[in-house]
Amino acid sequence: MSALGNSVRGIVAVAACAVLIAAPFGLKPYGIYLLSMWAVMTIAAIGLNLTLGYAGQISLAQASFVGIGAYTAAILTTHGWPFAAAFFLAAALCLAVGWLLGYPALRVQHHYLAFVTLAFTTLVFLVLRNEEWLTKGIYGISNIPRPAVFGWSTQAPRDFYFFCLGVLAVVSFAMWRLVRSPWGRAFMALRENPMRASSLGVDTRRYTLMAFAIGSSLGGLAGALYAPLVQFIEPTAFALGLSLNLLLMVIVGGSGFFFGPFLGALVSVLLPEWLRFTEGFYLIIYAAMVMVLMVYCPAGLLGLAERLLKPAAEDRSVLTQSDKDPGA
Amino acid sequence: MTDLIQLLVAGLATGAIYALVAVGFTLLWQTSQTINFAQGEFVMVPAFFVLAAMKFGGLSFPVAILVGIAASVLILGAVFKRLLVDPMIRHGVLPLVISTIALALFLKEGVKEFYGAEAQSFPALWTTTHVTIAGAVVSLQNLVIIGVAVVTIAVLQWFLGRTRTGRCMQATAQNPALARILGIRVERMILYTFLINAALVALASLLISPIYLAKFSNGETLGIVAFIAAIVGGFNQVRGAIVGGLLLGVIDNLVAAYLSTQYRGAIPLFLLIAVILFRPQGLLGRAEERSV
Amino acid sequence: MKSLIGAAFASAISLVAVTAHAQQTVNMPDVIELSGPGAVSGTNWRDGVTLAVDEINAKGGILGRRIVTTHSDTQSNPGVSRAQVQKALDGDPYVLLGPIFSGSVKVNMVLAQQAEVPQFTGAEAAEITQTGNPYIFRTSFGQQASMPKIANYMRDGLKAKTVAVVWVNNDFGKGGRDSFVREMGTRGIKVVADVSTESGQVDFAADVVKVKGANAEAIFVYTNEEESARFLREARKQGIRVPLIGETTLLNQKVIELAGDAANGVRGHIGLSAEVPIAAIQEFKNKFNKRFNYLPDHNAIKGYTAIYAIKYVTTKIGKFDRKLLAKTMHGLTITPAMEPGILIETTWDDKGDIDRISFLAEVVDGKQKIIQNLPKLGK
Amino acid sequence: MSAVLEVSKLSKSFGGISAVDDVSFEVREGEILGIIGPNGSGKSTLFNCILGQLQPSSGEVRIDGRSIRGMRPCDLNRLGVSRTFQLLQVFPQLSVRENLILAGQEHQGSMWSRLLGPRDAGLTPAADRMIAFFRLAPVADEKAGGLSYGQQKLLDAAMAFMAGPRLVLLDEPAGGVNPTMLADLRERLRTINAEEKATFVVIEHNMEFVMSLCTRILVLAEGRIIAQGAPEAVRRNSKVIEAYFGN
Repeated sequence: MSALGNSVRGIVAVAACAVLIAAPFGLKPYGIYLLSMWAVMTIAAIGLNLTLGYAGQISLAQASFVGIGAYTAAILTTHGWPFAAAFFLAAALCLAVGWLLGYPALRVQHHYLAFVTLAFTTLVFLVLRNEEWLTKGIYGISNIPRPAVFGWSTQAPRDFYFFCLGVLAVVSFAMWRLVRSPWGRAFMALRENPMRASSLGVDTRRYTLMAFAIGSSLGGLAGALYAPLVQFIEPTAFALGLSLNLLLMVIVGGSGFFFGPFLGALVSVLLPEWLRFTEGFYLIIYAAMVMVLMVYCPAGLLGLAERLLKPAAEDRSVLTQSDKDPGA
Repeated sequence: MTDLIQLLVAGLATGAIYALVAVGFTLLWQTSQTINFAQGEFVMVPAFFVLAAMKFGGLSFPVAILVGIAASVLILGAVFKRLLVDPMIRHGVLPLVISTIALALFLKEGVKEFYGAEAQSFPALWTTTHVTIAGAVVSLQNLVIIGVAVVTIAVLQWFLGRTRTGRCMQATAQNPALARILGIRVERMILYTFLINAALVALASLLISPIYLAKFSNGETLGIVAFIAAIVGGFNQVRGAIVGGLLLGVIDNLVAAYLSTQYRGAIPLFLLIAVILFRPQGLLGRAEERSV
Repeated sequence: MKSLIGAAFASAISLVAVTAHAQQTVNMPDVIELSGPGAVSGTNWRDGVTLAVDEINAKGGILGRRIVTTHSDTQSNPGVSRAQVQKALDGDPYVLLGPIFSGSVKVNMVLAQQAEVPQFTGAEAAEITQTGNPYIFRTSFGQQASMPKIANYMRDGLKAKTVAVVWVNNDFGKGGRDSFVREMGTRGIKVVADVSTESGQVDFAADVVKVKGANAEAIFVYTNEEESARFLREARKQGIRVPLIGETTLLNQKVIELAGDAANGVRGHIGLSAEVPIAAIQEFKNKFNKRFNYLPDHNAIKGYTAIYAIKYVTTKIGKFDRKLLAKTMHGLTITPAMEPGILIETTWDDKGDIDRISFLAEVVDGKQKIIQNLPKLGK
Repeated sequence: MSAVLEVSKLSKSFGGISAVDDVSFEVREGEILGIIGPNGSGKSTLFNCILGQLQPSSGEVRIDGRSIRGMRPCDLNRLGVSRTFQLLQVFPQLSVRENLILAGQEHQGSMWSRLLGPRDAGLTPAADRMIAFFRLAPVADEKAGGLSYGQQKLLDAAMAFMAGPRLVLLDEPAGGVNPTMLADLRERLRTINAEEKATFVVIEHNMEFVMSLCTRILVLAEGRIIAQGAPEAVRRNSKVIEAYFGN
């Protein structure tokens, strides 16, 4: 990205942080709840953005990792486990499952991969719904406690919001480091030209699995926060709908752009609420807006921003690249 | 034994519907790499065109049907391509996937707002009498559906394989660049596939609505099942779609009856994964066409 | 991007400011399923509420205050419903209406309790009223109340020894199925087939084959209307002769309309339905149909009567006092004589469960016919 | 001098048609071997077998005496085998410098040190040296996708040398490069060969280029070696002329 782009991104980032910290003091619990939901969804979307945006592996399974994470946290904490343990176990579990889900990606790409992961999401939903002995089935798990962090109780909405924001900050920093490390470079190489990457010693196989594993574990973290945020979980919340929604966040925000998920989650979580004054029409209008947005900036909001910042460069969106590549 | 026949016929009937929806999906994919996540809603909408034509237009059922089909072909075919597909086609699959997801929501909510959430009963095209085959009671409806689907797809096969336009469309699907060089009007051919898809979903809509009833949420499961059918049968194969569709319909019933009702949805998914991983060209697909 | 973020937050802030407590109005927000799987029930509930609110406002409101009701959609998703309830509570409401999905209710009844706001829910799941929450009130039978009535009929009416259960695998169907199976157990009736179906399922061939294979003496069907209709058709087709028993969702007008003659002979328990031959309810049905031109289901009646119950109690205590409202509701009986809008005599017990007379009905040539009145449990 | 690359009795056939047929040869350290031959003579197939992109039907390929059977391209690359491509194969979204760092990074330290270590894996100096060497300085921070064809060709070559390879396979390096830049490229290759002790195998159609660059030339026709030796010798070999121009 150009220096101009960087500076603008910097300014926006700082402004956003200021708003995020100040906001809860001006908001009622409802607004704070929405912001917390935004933070949680952003974490999940950041994970998907790594898998899809940077490494170019389409996944419609992110919802099931949010689900696995949420259920791990809910089941353990309602059985008296400390939240921290549940939190990291959720991430670890998703890391492992994500790694396994990566194997199909070594055989197939693009829409085929999309459908394998889509199938996975639905299978996980069926298990969550039907294995009542473990998940309480369709009844869901209620009264999920909110954690106390080093003696600081996050029971109150604002406290829990800051807890989510804290996790988001840590995750963002880690991701920032990751995509800027040689790994991030290798992921992008994987996305843009796996064959060339391999001829340069990039172990495409391992990086593909890694992209799935890390992306999924972030989904798990998001889930582990979702459970105590809503304090009730049931299987339908983690069905295909959420996966598509997370995909929407990544694409709308700008796939392969670091700040894409933040923006995408903003659109997906806040825009519908914002449109509620239109009563019954809010979802219709929301859908229409998404379509228009995609028509006018297929590379997502940040893709548009980038284009506006340097009009010289013709549109060469990350997506076009990742999709035109022959793949495995 | 009678049970088995019962299950098979019912399964085939449901499967025939999946097939009709899957074929259109396959066509769109072949010619324009469009993965239409609104395909299910496309089946839900035409029924409401017909109902609206009767309710607000005061038309008789047969006329309303024609109006409905025309409206579908125009809106779900031409307009859909113009407004959504064309602007995004250059930008790869994903933006289009997102907008069709949004379109699905748009259609669902639209129908719900303007026609109501209630399931609407839809006049049947024929009497709902039952016939007995080898002890199994089978509704005429089911047989008609199977018949119509098979005939339609046979005709489509013939059209694509034997007529000039059809062959041009196939050429377009297999190698647009070359087709263009050969002087085929690629754009028009792509448009045709969208119109055909719209006609097919309209047909499916008319066939199922008397049984499924017209309801805004009807598309939700249908679309996904159609995808699965298309891929299982062979993504690059019109013929494959009907095999995939029928197979899924039957499997669903057999699983529900003999294995588990709670996991009836799981088996097709395992089938899907297995096919993609070990035979990505689909059961009927030809290996060299696999676009992996 | 900055501007977008700014705008979004501005809106978020403005959102929380809606329905501020004006002097001459009373805020009664409704959080309900208007999209997603619950849309049909939610729409009925919303229209029932709207009808009652408009009637009352036309007559000058409650204690001279106009009722202000905003309907917020939960998308049938507990996470969203929590947000909407939070929003409603931020507006300092007098009471909270809805939701219907017990999952959603479980999320937010705690919030309402903390805010000490009485909540009138359409949920029927048993556990709702068993947490000792003094602010939750049902608007229809809980499953723990309706299932025993069916169970008794199974034992005494049908003298069935074995029964097959067909249920829809969502939070409505599963809850009903579990309470029913429990009741069967206590009455020594054997459940020989336990068939779960998907909501939105169209092909019931397999399910009917299973049920047939079980040779039960009776079949209990607990699915939503469209699915019930499809099941009935398939059952008729495959020549099932044993009695088909169900709840309102198996034999209300909608099902009969959709299933045709296949519905004839179906019997079941009707807690509350637009078909019961009570003048007040028929009158309501016509009003509703005239206004929204479709036939109301039991959810419409739930919403309608909830509003009138609130009106009655508030007028009775003579002020807008949430705690007092909740206290008064417990153990209260409202008869049509006291408040015509209640349509049918209703009692709320100390847990917020309700008690009404209910009916056993049978579908006889396309019409629902009441074959027996079941007295209130309390009597 | 020991053999860096040994190809022995290598055959590869596709559905009965043999593209490479019982080919054996060695490349010694520091050599620049040119492989020429008419189209369809099996050059590329041979390349792909040596690079692990294709599994040979029979025969063996050894790098420094080590069989490469079952090795993936990335494993080979870590053994010091690198390549350039006939068609442009750079990473368009990455800057020139990033492309070069990528080309070197997988040879630096462990997986974990690459995650936790410095962003450039300490390769910026090396990359900049390479940039200077191939005269790419003006475009060092441009996205590779925006470069001219010739520049991308240079970048492609530069990437192949980033990791200080033992053996470099160049697939038509001269293809589509203008004469001045070509001379330039030849000089660069010579220098690297001399300074880095790198061994080259070159597939090329441009006779001038091959003859002037290579120390030894190997001629393929219909999958077989029909001649090999010093450029001059090969130039005069009648079999070669026949193979190219028929009789």
